[in-house]
Amino acid sequence: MALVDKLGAALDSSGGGIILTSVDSLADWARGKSLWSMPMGTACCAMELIAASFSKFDFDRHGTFPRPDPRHVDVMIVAGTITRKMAPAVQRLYEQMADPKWVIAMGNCAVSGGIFYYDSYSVVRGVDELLPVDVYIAGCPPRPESMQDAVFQLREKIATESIAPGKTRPHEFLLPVPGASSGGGEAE
Amino acid sequence: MTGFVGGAVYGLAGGLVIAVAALFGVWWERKVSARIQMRLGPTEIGPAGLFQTLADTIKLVLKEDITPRQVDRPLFRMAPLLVFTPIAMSLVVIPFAGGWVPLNTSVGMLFFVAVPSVSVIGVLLAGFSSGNTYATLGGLRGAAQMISYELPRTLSVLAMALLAGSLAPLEVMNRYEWWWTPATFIALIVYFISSIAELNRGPFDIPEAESELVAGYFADYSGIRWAIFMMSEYGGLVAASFFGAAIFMGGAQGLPGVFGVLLIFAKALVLITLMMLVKWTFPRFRSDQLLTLAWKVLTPMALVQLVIVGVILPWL
Amino acid sequence: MNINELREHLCGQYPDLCPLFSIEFGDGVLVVGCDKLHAAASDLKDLGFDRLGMLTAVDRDETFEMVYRLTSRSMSAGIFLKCHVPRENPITHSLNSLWPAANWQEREVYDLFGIVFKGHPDLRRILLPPEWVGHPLRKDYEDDRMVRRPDYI
Amino acid sequence: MTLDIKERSWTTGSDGTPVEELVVNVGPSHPSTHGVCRVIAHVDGEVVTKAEPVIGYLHRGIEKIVENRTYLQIVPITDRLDYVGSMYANWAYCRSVERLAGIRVPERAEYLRVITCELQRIASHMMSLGSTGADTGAATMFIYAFDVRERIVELFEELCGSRLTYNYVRPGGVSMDVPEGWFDDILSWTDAARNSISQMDRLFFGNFIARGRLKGIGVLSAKDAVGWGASGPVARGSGVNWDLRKHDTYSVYPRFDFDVPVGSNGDAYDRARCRLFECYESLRIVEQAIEQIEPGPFKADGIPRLLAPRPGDAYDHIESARGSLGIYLVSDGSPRPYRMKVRSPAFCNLALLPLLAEGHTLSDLVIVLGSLDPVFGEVDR
Amino acid sequence: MSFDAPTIVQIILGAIALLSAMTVVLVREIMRMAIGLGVFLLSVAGLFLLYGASFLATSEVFVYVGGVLVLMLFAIMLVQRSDSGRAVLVSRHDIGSASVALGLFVMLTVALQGVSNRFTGSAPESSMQELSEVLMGGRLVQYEIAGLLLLVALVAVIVIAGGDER
Repeated sequence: MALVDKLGAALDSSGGGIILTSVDSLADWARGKSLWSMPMGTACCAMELIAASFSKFDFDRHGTFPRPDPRHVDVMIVAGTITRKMAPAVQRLYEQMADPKWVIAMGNCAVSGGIFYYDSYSVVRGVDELLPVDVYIAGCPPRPESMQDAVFQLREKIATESIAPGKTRPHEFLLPVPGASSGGGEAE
Repeated sequence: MTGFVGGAVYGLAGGLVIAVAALFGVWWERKVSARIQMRLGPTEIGPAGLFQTLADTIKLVLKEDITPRQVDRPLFRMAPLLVFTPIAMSLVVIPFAGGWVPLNTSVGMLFFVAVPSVSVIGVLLAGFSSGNTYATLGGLRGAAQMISYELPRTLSVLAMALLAGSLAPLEVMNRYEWWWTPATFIALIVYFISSIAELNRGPFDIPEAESELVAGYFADYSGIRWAIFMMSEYGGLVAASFFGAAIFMGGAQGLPGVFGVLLIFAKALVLITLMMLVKWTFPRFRSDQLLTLAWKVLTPMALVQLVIVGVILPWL
Repeated sequence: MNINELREHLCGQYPDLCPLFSIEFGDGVLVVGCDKLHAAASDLKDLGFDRLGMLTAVDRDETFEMVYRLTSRSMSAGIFLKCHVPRENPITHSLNSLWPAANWQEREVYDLFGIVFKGHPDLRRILLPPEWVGHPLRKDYEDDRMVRRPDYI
Repeated sequence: MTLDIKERSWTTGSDGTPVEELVVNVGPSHPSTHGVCRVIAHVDGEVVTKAEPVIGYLHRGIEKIVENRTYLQIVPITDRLDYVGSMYANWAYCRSVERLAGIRVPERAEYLRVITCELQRIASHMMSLGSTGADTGAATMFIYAFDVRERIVELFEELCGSRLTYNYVRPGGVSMDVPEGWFDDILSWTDAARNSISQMDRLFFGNFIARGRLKGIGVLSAKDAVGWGASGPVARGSGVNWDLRKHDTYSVYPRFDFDVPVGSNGDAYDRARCRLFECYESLRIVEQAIEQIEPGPFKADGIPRLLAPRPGDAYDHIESARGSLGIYLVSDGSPRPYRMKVRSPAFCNLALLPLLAEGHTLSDLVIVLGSLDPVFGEVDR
Repeated sequence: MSFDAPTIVQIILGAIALLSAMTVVLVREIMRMAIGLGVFLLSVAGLFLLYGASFLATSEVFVYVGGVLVLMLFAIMLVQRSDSGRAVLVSRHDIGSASVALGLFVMLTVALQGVSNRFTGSAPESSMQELSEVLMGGRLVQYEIAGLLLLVALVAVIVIAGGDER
């Protein structure tokens, strides 16, 4: 358990509601605005992922820049087909990331296996068989703009999180999200 | 006891200065590199994305601090501090304004080149204790590099000491005359290159070579410990630039008070920006090319500069 | 060099290979017995086919058809060399000594078809993990994890 | 092979004494493996004594999948083979199908194929040159190269609506004619492209550090290049003058005036320079093709939706950005191919890695791998 | 003796020096031993600084910590093997070395008995100046000869070490 979780638990149990709320909003602001990504680019989508952080699309504007080291990043972007041979490596890299961590499944292959869903003996049908995925982007491959949208969606998801374990925060979503009520309180 | 309290206050203030300088430095680096690469860089938070690095820092502080199982725990935890502390200490001898320096010692220049060399131990320890092949290689490369570049760096500073007849940075700055810069231009170049190498920045970022060793000696650090490594890199950048501005370029000399501070700041900013331009333009050296450069090019250059100064000196 | 010139050239140099030569889809095909494959390949190499372009196998029910595509830079021509390996005991000779290019391609055929190459220096699985069971490009390969596509065409 | 390897091992040195060596695992997810390659490098100090590439991390079983697809349905799957240059696999596959089914392609379609594929060659080489820069630590070079690539990608998007997986070349022709003004767009861009490429040339290859990093690294002799089946810029960098467009010519290539850049030393520098000069040649071809192209049908008439060629096998190859890309198709008379084999140039080129990397430092291993320019969609299939 | 700031610092630094010296002697793990040595050298440098010998302190940091110790660490890292655990130092000469150290300590204490009273607590500020005047002035010849000797030794070491290669 990370130190910050302990702090969150202590604040939560001591009833320091106001302090917890302000720490939470600071934490969510910082986490949402500085989503460093681990480009887990395996196939075609990796090309669009590269394009996303270069001149024309420039993800650095949103504070998202790629770092190859899993220890330094917040979000793993799985871009491309994951095969059975690759799966242990992906899982290990995910485990090496420091909490809090998120996963974006980019492209149909990472979402479901895509064009290789049928008849393939070696493709993992969706990276969610291996990791908890936060945002899915469809497309084969998705355009860099969809990646941008995924970062914004992830920010909204982060805005509902609290540093106290098991708590969520109220958040007004830009678009209706199924299953996510805007009320705060205990997560189920 | 007042000296003590003053020291403590100065220490805290120095730490704060480094933190702020690092925040600004990272932001500036991201902006400069973005402009070189036809991008915008951070724009979203604050004016021109100025608070982007603040968000990054808060996030890093709040992140889980992983200590992997295979590491040597005490050494692993000690290493970032061993890198950071010497670099923070080296700030005390830099004259930030005309007539004022935090610690006015007669061996200030020697102090400045000697104390940061202790951070090599931190680099080696980080590489060793991580128990990871990338980190081990990065640590070894870093140590070899930093030891090699200490010599030309010291020699280049020595040329200025010889010219000014003093090892106290404040004295050197006060005695500065405009023709010193052209006369010691070689020393400035040697100092500039070897400072970049000493800080493990591109094109000398061999210990952390992203395309080879992923992140090198700090590959296994996360959260705040990694932030300390980054902070020492940018703190070192700031220290090296201010020292270079003060010693080789006259620093705050010529303008009184606050204007002097602004002057030295501007000169240091020029050096910092130059370092960033170099980093984002050049490819990385290979370790053997790096050592060749240190021993076969920079060291002889520094010696030539010493001879030049020695020839000039009797005419003064 | 067009295909008829190639045939004449081949027949002139190596009369014993001549009857095995045929033309399919505009390409020369030479079908030999697998025991003579190495010798035939060596002859063709001497003839000027200096590159082993492609090496693969096709599952033909009772046998595996080994297909070698040789190309010649000097003649600007290509030729197929084929032989049939029995399915029960799929062992054939490696061409690694003639062309090192066969090294990885034979490993791939071993991996996906299970054909063993005698004389190969390092015959291991290359594409699939070593603990994989079966050889997927065989027509009778079964895998529970494989979802067959619904047959709507 | 599991992910865990023993990090230290003992071998015998050249003088018979036991030498302890470090085993460095590079990949499968590593910033400079250009995908999901893994190299197990045995290093003595910094010098690589043995480098063993482990591939197959992107093996999706395409050759099995296509056995259950109709001939037309396979075209989009070939896009995913070489995802840096999707047009080539489209074209090579279509040529094989056309040979098998005896389809004649209209002239305009051939020209359109040449134009798109030559643009694709520039795009693909830009990726390769850029990553050569990134491998040596010059990230800015990568971004400049990608900027040129981005413009080509936009042109393709105008043409067929997709940025990466084009599905443009179809059996019998191409999927659609060019939009209005597309040729003018290209012609107004070519000069800017020449400028950008020569700017990159000066920025990167003019730099003494880059020369020092690339020259003499991974030297491949012409004999080895032929024997190991290397093709494309990897073979040409070693002085093997072998370009299918010129020497085993196909399509309308004989009508164009272009040169084949050939290196002499066979090191990483020559390979990269070959790629750079090929970009200029491709621009020349594109300009000539646009000059020569005439209106007409862009697709052969009377091609059934469900192709069922007569039984037999056919092989055809084209010069892709990575070398000779061949597709071997076996038909049994049904609407689905009985077997398809992709002769992938990157696979054959990558086999050279152990040979080339030995004796160089770990930093050079990355450069050698980059100079072979593997695309793992094609290597692993 | 009054407990003013310098005295407290002196005591603290002395304690650190003593503790780290004991670490060097008692710890069996070679890496931690080297770190202990580093801390010892740094605290001694701190003591020098406290007594006003700033040049000596800086030189100590420069030469011993930045140079010698780093080379030691370098060597340790190169020979260290992970499959046999961390490199551990085993000595069979504990008692012998302890007695030698004790003897040295007693000898130094006796020898320095008379000198310690002459300490004024701080060196003159211009210690740099005087040092350079001594080295570059009256004792220049001796200084140069010593330097030449060291150079010859260095060359000899290189020749001996690299002699049997090829």
